[in-house]
Amino acid sequence: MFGFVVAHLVVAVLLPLVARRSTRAAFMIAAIPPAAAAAWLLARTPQVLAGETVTETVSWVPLIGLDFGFRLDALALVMTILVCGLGVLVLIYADSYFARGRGDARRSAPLLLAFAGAMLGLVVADDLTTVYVFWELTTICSFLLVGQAGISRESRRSALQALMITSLGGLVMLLGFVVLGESAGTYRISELAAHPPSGTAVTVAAALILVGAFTKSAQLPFHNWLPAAMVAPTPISAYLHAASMVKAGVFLVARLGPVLGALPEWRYSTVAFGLATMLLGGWRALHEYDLKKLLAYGTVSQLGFLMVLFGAGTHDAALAGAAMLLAHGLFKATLFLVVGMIDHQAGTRDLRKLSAVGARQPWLAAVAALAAASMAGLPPMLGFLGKEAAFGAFLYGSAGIAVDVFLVIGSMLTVAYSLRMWFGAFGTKQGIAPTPVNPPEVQSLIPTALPALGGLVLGIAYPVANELADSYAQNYASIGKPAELALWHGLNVPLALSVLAVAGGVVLHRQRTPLTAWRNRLPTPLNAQRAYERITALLERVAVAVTARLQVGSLPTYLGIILVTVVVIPGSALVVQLTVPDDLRGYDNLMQLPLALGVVVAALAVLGAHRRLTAVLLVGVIGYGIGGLFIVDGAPDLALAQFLVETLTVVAFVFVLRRLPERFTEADSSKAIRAPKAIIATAAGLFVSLAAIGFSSARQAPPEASGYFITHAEKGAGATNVVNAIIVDFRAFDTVGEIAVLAVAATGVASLILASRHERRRRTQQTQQTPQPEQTRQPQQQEVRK
Amino acid sequence: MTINLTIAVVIAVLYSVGFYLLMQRSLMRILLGIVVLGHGSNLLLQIAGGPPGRAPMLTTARPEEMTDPLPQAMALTAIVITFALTTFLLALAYRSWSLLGHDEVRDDVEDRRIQRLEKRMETHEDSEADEADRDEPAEEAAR
Amino acid sequence: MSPTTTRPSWTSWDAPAERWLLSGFRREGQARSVLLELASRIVFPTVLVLSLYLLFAGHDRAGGGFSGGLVAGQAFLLRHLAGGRMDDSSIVSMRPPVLIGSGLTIACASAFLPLLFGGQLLETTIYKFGVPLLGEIKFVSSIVLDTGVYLLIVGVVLDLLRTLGSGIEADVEAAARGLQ
Amino acid sequence: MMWVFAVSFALLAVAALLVLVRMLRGKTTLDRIVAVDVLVTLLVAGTCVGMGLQQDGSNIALLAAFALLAFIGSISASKLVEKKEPYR
Amino acid sequence: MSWTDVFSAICLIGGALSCLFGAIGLLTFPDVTARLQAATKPQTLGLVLILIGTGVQLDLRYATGLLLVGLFQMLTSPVLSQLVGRAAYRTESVDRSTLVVDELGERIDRERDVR
Amino acid sequence: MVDRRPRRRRLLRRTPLVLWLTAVWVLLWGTFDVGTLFFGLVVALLVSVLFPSPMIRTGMVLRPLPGLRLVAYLAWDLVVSTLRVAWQAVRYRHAATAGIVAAHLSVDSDHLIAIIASGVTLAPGKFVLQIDRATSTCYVYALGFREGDEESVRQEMRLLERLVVDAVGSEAQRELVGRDAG
Amino acid sequence: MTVLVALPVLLPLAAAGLSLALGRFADLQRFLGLLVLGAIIVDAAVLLHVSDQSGPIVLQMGDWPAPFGITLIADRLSALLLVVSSVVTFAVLIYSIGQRITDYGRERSSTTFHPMYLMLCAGVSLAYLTGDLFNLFVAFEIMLSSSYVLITRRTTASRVRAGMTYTIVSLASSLLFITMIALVYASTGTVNLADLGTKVAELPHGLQVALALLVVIVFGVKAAMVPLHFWLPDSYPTAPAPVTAVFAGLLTKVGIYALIRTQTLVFSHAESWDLMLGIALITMIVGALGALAQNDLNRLLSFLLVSHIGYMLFGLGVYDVIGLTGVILYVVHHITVQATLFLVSGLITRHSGTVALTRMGGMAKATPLIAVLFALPALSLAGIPPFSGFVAKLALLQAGVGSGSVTGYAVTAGAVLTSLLSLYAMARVWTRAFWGQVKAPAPDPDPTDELVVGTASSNRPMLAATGVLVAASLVIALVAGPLGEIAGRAAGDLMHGETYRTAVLGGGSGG
Ligand code: NA
Ligand code: NA
Repeated sequence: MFGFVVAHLVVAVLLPLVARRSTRAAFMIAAIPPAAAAAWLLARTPQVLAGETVTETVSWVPLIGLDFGFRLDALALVMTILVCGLGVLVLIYADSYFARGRGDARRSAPLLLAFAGAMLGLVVADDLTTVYVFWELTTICSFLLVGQAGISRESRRSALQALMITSLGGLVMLLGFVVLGESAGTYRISELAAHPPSGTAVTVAAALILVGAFTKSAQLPFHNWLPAAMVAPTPISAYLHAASMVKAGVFLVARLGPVLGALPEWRYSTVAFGLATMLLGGWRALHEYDLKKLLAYGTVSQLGFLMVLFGAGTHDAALAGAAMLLAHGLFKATLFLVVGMIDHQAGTRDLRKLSAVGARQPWLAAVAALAAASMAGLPPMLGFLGKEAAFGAFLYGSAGIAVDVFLVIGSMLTVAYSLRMWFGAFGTKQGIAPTPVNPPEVQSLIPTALPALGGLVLGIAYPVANELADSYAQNYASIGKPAELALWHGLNVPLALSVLAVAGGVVLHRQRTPLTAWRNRLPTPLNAQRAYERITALLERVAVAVTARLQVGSLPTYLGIILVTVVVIPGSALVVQLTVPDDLRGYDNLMQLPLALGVVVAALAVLGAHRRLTAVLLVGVIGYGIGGLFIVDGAPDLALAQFLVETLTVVAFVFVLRRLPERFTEADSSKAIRAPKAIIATAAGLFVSLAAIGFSSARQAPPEASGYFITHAEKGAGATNVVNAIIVDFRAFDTVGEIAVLAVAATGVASLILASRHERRRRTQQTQQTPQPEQTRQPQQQEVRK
Repeated sequence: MTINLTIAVVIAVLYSVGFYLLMQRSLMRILLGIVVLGHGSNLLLQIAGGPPGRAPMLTTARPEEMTDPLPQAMALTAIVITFALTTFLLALAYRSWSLLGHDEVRDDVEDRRIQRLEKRMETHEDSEADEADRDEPAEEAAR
Repeated sequence: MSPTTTRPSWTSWDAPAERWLLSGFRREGQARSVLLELASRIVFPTVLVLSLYLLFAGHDRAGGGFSGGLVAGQAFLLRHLAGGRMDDSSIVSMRPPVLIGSGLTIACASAFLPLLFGGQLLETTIYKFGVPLLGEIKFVSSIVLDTGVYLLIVGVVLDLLRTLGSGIEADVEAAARGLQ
Repeated sequence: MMWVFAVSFALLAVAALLVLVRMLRGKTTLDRIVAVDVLVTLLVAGTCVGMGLQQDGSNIALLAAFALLAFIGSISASKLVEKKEPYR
Repeated sequence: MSWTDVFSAICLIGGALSCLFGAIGLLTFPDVTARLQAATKPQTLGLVLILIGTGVQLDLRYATGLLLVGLFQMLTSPVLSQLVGRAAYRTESVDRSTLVVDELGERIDRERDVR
Repeated sequence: MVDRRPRRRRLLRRTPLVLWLTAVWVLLWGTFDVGTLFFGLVVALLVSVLFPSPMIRTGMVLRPLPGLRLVAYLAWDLVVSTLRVAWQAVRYRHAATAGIVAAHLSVDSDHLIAIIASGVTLAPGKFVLQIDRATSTCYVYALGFREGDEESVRQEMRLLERLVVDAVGSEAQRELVGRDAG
Repeated sequence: MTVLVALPVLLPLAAAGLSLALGRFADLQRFLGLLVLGAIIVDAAVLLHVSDQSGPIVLQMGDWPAPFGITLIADRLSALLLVVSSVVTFAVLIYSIGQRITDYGRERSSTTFHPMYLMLCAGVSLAYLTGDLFNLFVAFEIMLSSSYVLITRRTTASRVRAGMTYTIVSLASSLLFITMIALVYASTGTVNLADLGTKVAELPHGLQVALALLVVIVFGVKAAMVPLHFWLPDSYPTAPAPVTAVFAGLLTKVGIYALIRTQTLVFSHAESWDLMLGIALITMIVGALGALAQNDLNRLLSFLLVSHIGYMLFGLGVYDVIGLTGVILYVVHHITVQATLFLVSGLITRHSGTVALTRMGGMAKATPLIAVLFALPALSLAGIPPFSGFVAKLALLQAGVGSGSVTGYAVTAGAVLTSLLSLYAMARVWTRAFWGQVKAPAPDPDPTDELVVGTASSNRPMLAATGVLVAASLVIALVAGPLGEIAGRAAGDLMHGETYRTAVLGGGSGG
């Protein structure tokens, strides 16, 4: 399985090379890997149905449990049919949909293939980290596919919205995975399912994971990215936003149902959010005029439905879920592709502008009708099987009844928008001129028709569908006798509910005009799109506000903050520890006193100096004073260096002062900021001083290193001056580094100072190169002189 | 091995003065602050070896009366490095002066721009949605 | 006295009549001083000798390549103060970057040198040999490192003179000419 | 002999502090330059006395270097003053 | 105390006193040029005396170096005096009220009038 | 007066410098043996060859006895002047007066003028504020100057000039100074 | 054998010296630089292999035993970082040569760039390899001083301020570093890191804490941890792309490295470290928010850099094997990716003539190669799988979840949020610069700044160098397994300082 996934990705990476020459070839080549994968996986169907599983593990970073674990089971198989099968069809369709050789086509072929690969990896994944890896890959692919060239602002915005919402979910889900994996000690889903973990951590993990599932599957309140993403080219919508990617969330819930389904929190939230989403999506779909938007809200609704089924955690619901999952993929793909063809030919997707398309394109209308029937849950479609099983799955307990009530209402909405969609697209409307359309190409019609036919075939051959769905549903315990998928169970409550749903849907469709009027009068308190925009705007504002307040751009402030940090953090730790050491002396050598006094006075005087040179000279006095202290301390080498360096420093300053103003510029002498600066500086200075006392009093013995240096200097280093021995031998490496710094600094000084010389030279060269009027005249003058 | 009070005071003053100068706008003052801090830290480094004694020269002093040579060697290195960097900063001050006509460290332009943006956002709270997508020229006009 | 009328300013009266230093004739008279030029003529080589003393005496007394180099640098500084721009003079034909670079290279090479004799990086070897008349001579291999340091420091100071010294002077002159 | 060194040190220290006062009071930059020069000379003298005290003269080169340094630093500073300030 | 000690003591204390007087002069004289007299020169004498005083105390081999220090000081201090004094005069830092006679100024004024 | 004699002669002319540098080396080491002397010579030669100064024929001749007399004079002047200035500092303080006197010198060579100016400047109380090299005039600043002291300052300068020329001047210069004095 | 440890330092130093001396021969300078940096890659790889197989390689300089002489030591951590860093420096050198900032157009004198660059490399290598606190200071100074020169080289009026901010803050922190060393020596009498491990433990507890915190601040400034980071976004963005790339890639990481090294070897923490975790959280969030507020691409990247420093502090704060493993992986990943992004930014700037995102557009179409070169590291930075950033992030998240402390959880959540914000920032760069219509180039403040835009007519070497680094980051992801093993072992070494200590103090010059 990993091989197929990699094959997808590798081919996708190389595909741009082909796409540059021929996009048709690119799409055809792109269809090969999913076709091969589908063939291989379908060949494993008997095995899978027999309860065997095909597993595969590719180790990536074992240390952190990051492996590619794959497992082909019934659920994976169902999803594979959708992902690979529809993938092939969409790729074939896309070739005829996109203008050949154009940018969108060149981009889409590799991206669609990469997406298919990621999706394939996701559905066969048996490892939480693997799930996440492919999950995010699909997010990125969808971002690029939705945005395309990002020419329109809307496309950029929608792509960004899809990216942000699904990545938010993905990341939260990752956190959930990590919590789950860390608390269970494994990331392998099959192992987790075999021994479901429990505890608070697991509950937290479940909640986090659900956020991921909800965002990806466009559940309330994260649903809005999905309709917005309809700016994408239709084949992409068909594949990503109907058949495969949006299923990922539902799939995840289905996949982790055996692991986390025992948690009531898991069940309640999936069912509650699912129902809400189902109703909201259906309701919104009833009021859309854009066919794609309509389908998109329909998808939202169906995803809610699926969420309910997979989240419920019972055998019957899971059975219905698996059937509906397959059914939805098949009919929604068809419907999107149909809309794509209409859009392509009619140039509009607005159902108010379309008229008599069905009359001109009967085949297309028929295919669409087939798919819409499945969507509405009419027999003998697969959709009917699923929906009926769903009604049956909740027929116990008061909570179940309540769920069923909502499901029926949701189904009514589904039927209603199915009708609206079909009549909107193909019906003949009064007062509207027939839309000019041509008969569809075969290359696009076949991929469009196949899924719808698939829905029909599976509906009729319901034992096959049952076997597929049941082998997944067996993961759950069933209440009472496990249900089966069948076209006819006899006259029972589910059948009645189905009839009720259809009837209600028809009524809703007929009453659409008053309904719309009523809806327009309703207040719209909750608008997810508005919320998203508000949140991003808030994010911007917070970002700007925080940054504007923190990043003030003022160097003194930055340094002040650093000093405050020094005082506050280590300073407080030090102050706690501080005691007056017993051996604290006033001075060690009387000569220290005048020198110290001189240094202190000069240092304080620097603060008050107005002339630059005065300040420099005072600093020089400090330096010489320090040199004196070095002599007193018995460090002649140091004193010598200090004196030499000090003189050179003064001279260097003087060199530069030749061009600077004599006095300091007093731009920042505002008294208000002087005091805090003084306080900070004093506190920091005191910190260092106290630290010096505290730290030096902590040492009791002279260091062994120095004793070693003293004993080894003459014999080992050939020097009686121990300091020199250290400098050129014991720690000669420091010296090498130190001269490197000197070399760097000198080079830097040269680079800075000579820059103006270079500039001057360049400027004069430029003036010489540009022919001056006088210069051009000169030769003539010379001639005259001759 | 505690350092004595006199030196502690010197260090406190040098560091305080250095830090204070460091927080100024005039590059020359900052530079002097760095030099003063350098003096303070070099003194601290040297004094970290212990109380005064004879120079660590085997020809003229007995080992037990010698000062610790290692901090001296390190302080020497530090002196050189501080010197090197001081001259560099000096050159930078000069370059700044010759490019800008002053030797002050002024505030960052881009940071100022964001502060202006923040002010504008505060005053137009209603138009959040528009500002969410800032790639519009309103901001460029402000530049 | 007639010559006064031809002279621009009394401040340049101090210029010596002879060329005591190699450089210095380019510089304006007002910065010159007979006393300084003559003094630096003597002090300059003396300080160089002092610097070499410090280099060689560093092993046993205060000094070393670093101090030596700095003192030598001060010698050149004196020349600069007395005589003006260094890059107009021919006393040192070496360019400071070359000097710095070779100093650094020598220092690094001295680190590798002991490897050739089976030692460790930066290991010091002490050679003692007797020379007739001169007595016993001690050669400590770390002097090579010290020499590298010395050269580098001299180069650095020369570079500072070239840049902070003459470079800025050139800028001042250019500014006076209105070029900057 | 100890007291001789002590007295010398004391005198030099007092002298240095007086010079420091001049350093602070100015009033011209040249005054300060002179003051710095004198301070260094006093430091050299003090070091010299210290050498006598310790009977260790191995580092006279130090003094030689100091004597030169004060000179060079002061010269460069005074040259700056000469250039900077207005001519008569 | 041996005779050398006495000699050394005289030199040391004399030198230190000389330095102190110089410092007093530096503090009290009215203008730069006058202070210069007090500042740099007594220091020279003081330093030389101290060098001698110390030199007597030390080994001969060390004492020789002190000679060098003295020479350096004598060589450089006049140069510095001249430069600083010159700078003082050029920058009008000389307090004119202290000058009884200024032949240099007179000549400069004369030549300026000629021009 | 730039020296244009052959190389060997020029090397010869460097001898005083080389000797001085060797002496410095030896004094610094403080060890008076052949080795030090040898290396001192090597160093001195190295320095004077690597960093040559222009050769200028000064015609300087060192005469030991007058030389000593000059040194003695300078030393004496140093001590006396120091005391005098100390007195001024204590007695007159801010009221101290001064004068700037032009002293014309007979000699017309950079080095002699420099030596004379240095000699005057070495001692406290007086220094050469400005040299007019073209006319060999030193403008001497004298502290503690009273009305009418001009001539004594000039006289002192002449005395120093004669001492210097006697000590190191060429015969021609001695004659010149003698004639001017006479 | 042990000589190999010193080569990454001494070779570039010597080469820098030669390069300075050879200032007039630009070709020789170039050749020398490439040769030496190439050699270091090989050397570093050998060091990594050997140290991983048979323990740390210790070189006692001058054959003086530790703690007396200076010890250079290549253990797993330092060797690993050395490998990554040397690859980055090599690639960036190619880029620089390609951009021709090395010789600044047609000017003959080109003495500065190559020597400074080599010095920088030497400093970085030394910082990784040294086992001595003071020598670490020297390493920092070599590295920083050359960075000062590089950032201010040929500086223009608009860029000089940035150079000042950078230089002054770095100098201030260097002075704090020296102060810290003085305090360390005053209290322990040693500067050998291995030796310090035992000596510091003998200090009173309060002093230990104060010292540890001071060390955090000293290295924190270099590593740009909030609130010590402000200088970074104000200064890095103005340098030429390759310079910023090396700074962003390496210099901050050296700070992190020093932080890790000292906090593990010298100080002992028994458990996860709440203060550090808190700093990590703030760093991540403040940096990410800063990035969102920017319109200047380089500044945006700089803020992201700050933000992601938070990740590394996070792992250090968790302070267990998995956390440190995460840090090491993150550092390795981030060095490569952050440098790459700045290089790409250079390409973008060169192409669009501006750094303002609002003035860019349509580059995905115009320059698809640059788009790809941007997208991959951008995704990696945002921690999107299967790129290198994800692996490192996952390890950190695991560490955070496993930390068992509330602070740990909070930081873990913050890390997730930061990841999202980083992705948002990157996506915005993408939507603004690469999508949309090509915009007419507006006059930039300093269009003549050749140093930023470059002067070369062909950018093929620049693309190639960037490509090499992108490939390197992919390789990191690909070999994340073995890399993770090494990092895990390195983290184990860090947690149990004995390996290091015996190698330095006990083993003499063995290895
Ligand atoms: Na030394
Ligand atoms: Na530890």
